[in-house]
Amino acid sequence: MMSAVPVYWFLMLSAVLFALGVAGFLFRRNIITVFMSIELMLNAVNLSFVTFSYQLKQVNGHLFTFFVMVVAAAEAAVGLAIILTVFKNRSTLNIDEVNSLKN
Amino acid sequence: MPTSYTELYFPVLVQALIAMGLAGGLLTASYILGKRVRNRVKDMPYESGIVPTGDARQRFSVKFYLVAMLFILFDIEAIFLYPWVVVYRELKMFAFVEMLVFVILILSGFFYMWKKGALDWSGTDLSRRRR
Amino acid sequence: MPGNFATASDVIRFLPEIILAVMGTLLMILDPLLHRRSSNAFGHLSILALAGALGGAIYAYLNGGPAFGGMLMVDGFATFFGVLVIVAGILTILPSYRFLARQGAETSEYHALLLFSVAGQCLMVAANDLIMVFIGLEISSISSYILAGYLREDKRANEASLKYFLLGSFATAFFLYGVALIYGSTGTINLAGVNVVLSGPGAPSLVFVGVAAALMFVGLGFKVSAAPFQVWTPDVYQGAPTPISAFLSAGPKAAAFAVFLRIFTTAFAPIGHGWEPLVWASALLSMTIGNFAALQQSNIKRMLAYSSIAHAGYVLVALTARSEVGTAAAMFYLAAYAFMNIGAFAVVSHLSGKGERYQNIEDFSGLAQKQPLAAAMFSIFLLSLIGVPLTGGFFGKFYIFKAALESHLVWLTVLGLLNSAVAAYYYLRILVMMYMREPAEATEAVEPLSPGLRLALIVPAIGTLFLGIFPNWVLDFAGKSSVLLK
Amino acid sequence: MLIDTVLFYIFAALVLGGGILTITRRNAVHSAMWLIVSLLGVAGLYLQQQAEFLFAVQIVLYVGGIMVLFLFVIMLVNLDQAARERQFNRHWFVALVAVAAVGAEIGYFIYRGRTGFHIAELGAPIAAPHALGNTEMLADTLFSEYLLPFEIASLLLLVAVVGAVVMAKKRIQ
Amino acid sequence: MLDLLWLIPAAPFASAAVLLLVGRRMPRKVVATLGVVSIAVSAIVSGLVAIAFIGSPPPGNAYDQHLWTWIAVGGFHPGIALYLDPLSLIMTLVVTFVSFLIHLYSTEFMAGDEGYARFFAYMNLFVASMVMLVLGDNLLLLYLGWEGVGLCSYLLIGFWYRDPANGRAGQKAFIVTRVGDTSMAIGLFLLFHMLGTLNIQELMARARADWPVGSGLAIAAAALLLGGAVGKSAQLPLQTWLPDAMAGPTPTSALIHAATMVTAGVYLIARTHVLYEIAPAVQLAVAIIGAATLLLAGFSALVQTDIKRVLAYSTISQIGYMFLALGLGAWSAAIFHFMTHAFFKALLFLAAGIVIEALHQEHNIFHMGGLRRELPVAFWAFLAGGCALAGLPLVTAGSYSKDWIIASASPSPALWAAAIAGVLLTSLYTFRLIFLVFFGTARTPVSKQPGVAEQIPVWVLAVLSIVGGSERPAYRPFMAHLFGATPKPPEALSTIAAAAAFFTGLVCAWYFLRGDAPATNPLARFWYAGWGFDWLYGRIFVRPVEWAARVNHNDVIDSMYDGLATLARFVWRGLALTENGKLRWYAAAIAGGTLIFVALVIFL
Repeated sequence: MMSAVPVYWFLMLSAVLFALGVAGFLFRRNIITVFMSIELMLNAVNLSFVTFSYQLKQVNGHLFTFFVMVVAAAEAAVGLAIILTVFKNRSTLNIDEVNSLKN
Repeated sequence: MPTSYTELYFPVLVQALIAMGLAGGLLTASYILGKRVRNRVKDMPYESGIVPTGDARQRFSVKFYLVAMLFILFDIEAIFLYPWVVVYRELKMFAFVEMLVFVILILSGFFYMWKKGALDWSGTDLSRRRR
Repeated sequence: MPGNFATASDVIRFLPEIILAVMGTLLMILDPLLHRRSSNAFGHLSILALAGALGGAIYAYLNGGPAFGGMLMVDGFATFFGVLVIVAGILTILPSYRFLARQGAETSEYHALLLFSVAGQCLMVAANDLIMVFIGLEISSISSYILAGYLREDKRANEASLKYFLLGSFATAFFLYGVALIYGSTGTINLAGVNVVLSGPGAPSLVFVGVAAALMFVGLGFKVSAAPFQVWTPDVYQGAPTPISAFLSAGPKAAAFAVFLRIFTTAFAPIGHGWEPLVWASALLSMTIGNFAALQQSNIKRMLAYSSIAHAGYVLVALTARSEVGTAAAMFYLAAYAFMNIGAFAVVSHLSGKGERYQNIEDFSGLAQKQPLAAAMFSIFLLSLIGVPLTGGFFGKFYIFKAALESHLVWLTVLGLLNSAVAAYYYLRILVMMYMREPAEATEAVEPLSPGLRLALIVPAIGTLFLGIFPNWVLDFAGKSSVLLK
Repeated sequence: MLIDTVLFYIFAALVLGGGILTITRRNAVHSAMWLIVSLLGVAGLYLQQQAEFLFAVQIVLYVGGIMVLFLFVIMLVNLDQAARERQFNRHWFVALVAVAAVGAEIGYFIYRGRTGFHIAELGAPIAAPHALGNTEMLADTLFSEYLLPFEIASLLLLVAVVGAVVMAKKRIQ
Repeated sequence: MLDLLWLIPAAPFASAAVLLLVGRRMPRKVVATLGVVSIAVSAIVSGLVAIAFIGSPPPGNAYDQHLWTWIAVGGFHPGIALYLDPLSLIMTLVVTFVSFLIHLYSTEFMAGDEGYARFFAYMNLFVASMVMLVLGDNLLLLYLGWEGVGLCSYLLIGFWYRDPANGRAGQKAFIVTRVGDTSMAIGLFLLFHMLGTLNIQELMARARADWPVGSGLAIAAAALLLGGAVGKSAQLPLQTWLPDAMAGPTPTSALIHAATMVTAGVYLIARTHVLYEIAPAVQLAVAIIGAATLLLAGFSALVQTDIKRVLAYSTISQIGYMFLALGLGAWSAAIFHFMTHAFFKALLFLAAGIVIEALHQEHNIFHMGGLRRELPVAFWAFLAGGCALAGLPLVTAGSYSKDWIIASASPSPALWAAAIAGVLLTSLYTFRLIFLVFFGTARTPVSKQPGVAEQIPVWVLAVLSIVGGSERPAYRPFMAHLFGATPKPPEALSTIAAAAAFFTGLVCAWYFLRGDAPATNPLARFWYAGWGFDWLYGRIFVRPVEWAARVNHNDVIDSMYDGLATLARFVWRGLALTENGKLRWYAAAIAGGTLIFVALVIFL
């Protein structure tokens, strides 16, 4: 019943996806896309959880993933609202133009 | 009887693949076959043939957003209901109370949004009316 | 079987959170139903809720123990921090009355979110399972994101909120990755379970758990603004409404530190030598960056933000000690810090004026002449932040460095002492402004102290002095609780 | 067995391809679309690892909920302007190097620690028949052990609702 | 009677608290009364305590008053407790008594100042902290007092804040002493860590028992404490703040920067003398620092033009004597010199205050002159104080205490010579000052004569400066018990040499340093013409003096602190760059930090 695919392939995939998310966060300009990169990272984490859970023959990992998703939904709702407000006030979504707070 | 998950869900997969393949194929076909014209007019939003006036931002309404928010709220509730249904027979009263608490909280959120005018499409939201 | 998961004692141990959640929901629902004239009522209600939660927390402590199948652990440690975050909540509300009125903002949601945030923090500090840590953390954080941007017409507040939110989610993702690795290598996310696996035979390799610990450090380090994850702090503290900056520097920070201490000194205790260098480096970096960056800072909120980074560094020194004394020292320090910092921010909020115009250190010129009480209270907070004896800040530092020395962290202690020497300089600059300058525009325009603000200044001042003169009681409790932690 | 491997490759390709395109497309709508592709790939991997409940949640909540929210917002803000903006920062190269380093590091670490995952005997094995799937077990655990997180999740949603309303509604003067 | 001990710090502290909070709304009379009476209570109580203590010495010749236990955690329970022994008794007596006189003086001196209440509040707070420093029985209280006096000093230097230079001087004082304070704090922590107690007496006992002579720990602890003492007492190389500190009001200079606070370092070393006895290397360093400082500051005092700066350098130089005595193990001599110095230096400052006040805030001694007849009070006070400072043999207190130190130095010829040279220098700059200010022709008209409140303290201090030395016979056995070793009796050679140096200085000052044109004076012309002495004098004496003075005056060490400040600013600028407001950079910092952390774990 064990999958023929070695576990660490899943983990590697998850790691790469996480790195992609980090990359997106670091060099995208549009705030919305930056936020999407966070979703990529969360999915990478979820993938790891599910893999581990499968490996450990438990459902705890699944439940954690589930809650991560619920939290992600809440975070998205709030985050996008914040992004909307920023856009309303500044008429831009360029992340580099949101820098009035600095030394 | 299928012996593995893969076999169990293989039909689903096939269907999904066919659907995706079809959609992708059609899009690709139109992309390849269709004529591509890129100019201002083409990039303009389509408003029933009327030339758009003003900036898109002026049509900005957050009500869309609030409705989407409500959708998420009930989406999650529905998702929680699914496993609940599975165990309801076992747990009976206990599960009922659990879900009751959950639903009451969710509904108070709904009530709040409703009173805040998220569902009011008459042009003025509650807060304005009250003034 | 169901009975095992929600017994009466579970509910009792969960009392403070229930009170906060119910009252928060109530505030939320009441908002559209009540008139705007009653805006102060929301404040009163939420203070009532917090007071109730305080009582609930104590009642829960008297009936302490694990709750909800080991999800929560109501022990002295949890109660200490629970009380701390609840008090921080009350102290945040006191200056908020005037602040919100001055900025013309609604009050109900503000208070509801504040209550939710405190509830989240209460969950965090009692959490005994990583999933509770995570959910508590998120409740607290999401409310904080909103609160930071609560004045949504204000561009600065928007920006603060956006930065806090994006970077916070970014850091949380790292934290989650760490949790995933812990789960993968130990097969459990229960803190006690992790400890058992890590100290038992056949424990996973140190590299593996170490990386997980490092990743979780990122998430928690972000929340407590420890270097190098502190970058957001000055911007957010500057842009957020001042009472919220105060809150951020006390409540979420203390709660995150509570989680930090619980995870690292219980679950990760067996691999202490693995994470110690990280905490060591982070402590040193935080202290140095915080203090040196604050040196020439002219915006007082930014300055306090840098100082908050530096203070996180001191607490990390206590964590580096990896001893019960260190934990107790960190607990005491955070309590003292909550008082003095909220008090300091309350003064800033009092002076800032409409639209938070006055945020410069120069704006404090001659405050002593215009409002001796405010100036005197601010002086107490500043002296405590410096660590002058007879204030809570002094004992906090003293205990931390004592603990560090007992764990033979001589270099860290010496560098920490050097750092606190540097720090005195920038705090005293404000003192000089208040007592040695003529009143300026801001101080001339300052409004009389409202009763709420008076309370918001006097209570933390009494707290600060109490901790400095009679530290015994709190230290005793912290000492005992740090043992219970095991 | 072979089919598993093949499927893994397909899903992995979806995940990675979608991911890469998400962070490289200029247009935010395209990015969102590719993100959906990536999420679907992840959902497929869930299924492959016997997490059919999560598979459903991924599709209903993530793709059907969160991504819809994203698309709504993208539509609400000025799309033209967003699309016209240069999407990459001048420092992308530095970022890329950093990211490559992170990836390399994590990859190296997982490679090194891959044996660490085999201490799996701690948990109770999933004994449920295949046909039933593990949803029942999951539900059991959710409504017993994870009762508290479940209830607290509703609080989290409340926070989100209040937060979204506070941020998005018009200002009352 | 000894039970009243707690009242000595409590009275001024309470008064300070009241003045700080509501002083602004009080009439000046009330402020002055409160300020002075609280100190008077302290002084009277310390007098009573002294009588009780000497009359019937408590067992062990020390009295411990435990007020309450501060903390009690894990076998560690420092209390708020006061410790009275001969050393702290003398310090307390001198501090409270001199403070009382200076407070009295201030009621008139500060009369026209708008910050009247503030001034008294700070001064009272200072006295409370200083007494706490002296009486505290554990390191925590000592540190509390130490920080407290530093803070008050800082506040008082910048008291006249309208002039930004004053604020800068205050900050400089603060920063420079902070360097020393940090070293001390580390030292205190080291002591506490190694010996496991905070009680000073226990610490000393354990140090003596646990650490062999010359052990590394003892050396480290003693050296770190020395750092603190050097900072507070303005010794080489941390002396630069004191002359600038003269920006504060003159009573402040008299009390804090001459009589009391700056001698806290001396107290610290005397209090922990056990440590120095088991770390002979550091003790020698103390002596060398003292000798070097007394010479360097003496040279500097010679060329100053500001009357208060002359006195400031003189203070540094005199504290150098005390350090020399400490370094030689003549603990009693150091404390004795502290006492006499407190009298005559306070006197000199108060008299200088009268002069400055009379001449419309004129500080430049070259704009003064001929005040002998115009301001007789100031003149006689200055004469008494100056003679005591320079050490007029057999008559003044200063000569007794200084002779004692010089006699203690006799085993070491170099230090002895330095001490004698110091006497010569002291005599030179003191009489140069007196001659320039009180003799010659008047250059600025006198506008105000001192009132009663200013005169009384001056007369009292003048009498004490003259007769204060006669207490020595009683004083010596009193202190000898405390420090164990009996000091050397005065030797004829030292006394004669010191006397010779004193008169040489007096004469030289009269002939060479009286005006800006020494050639007009017949004897000098004669020397110049006939023996070329002037040339010789110029070669051997003036040039090196000028060089030393210039080097020191151009602030070699000062620029080091500027360098520190620049470095801090540089670091700040670097850090400011990282907070550029760009979210991307913040995220990069977080990601980079993660990268490094993970790498640390993997590869470490």
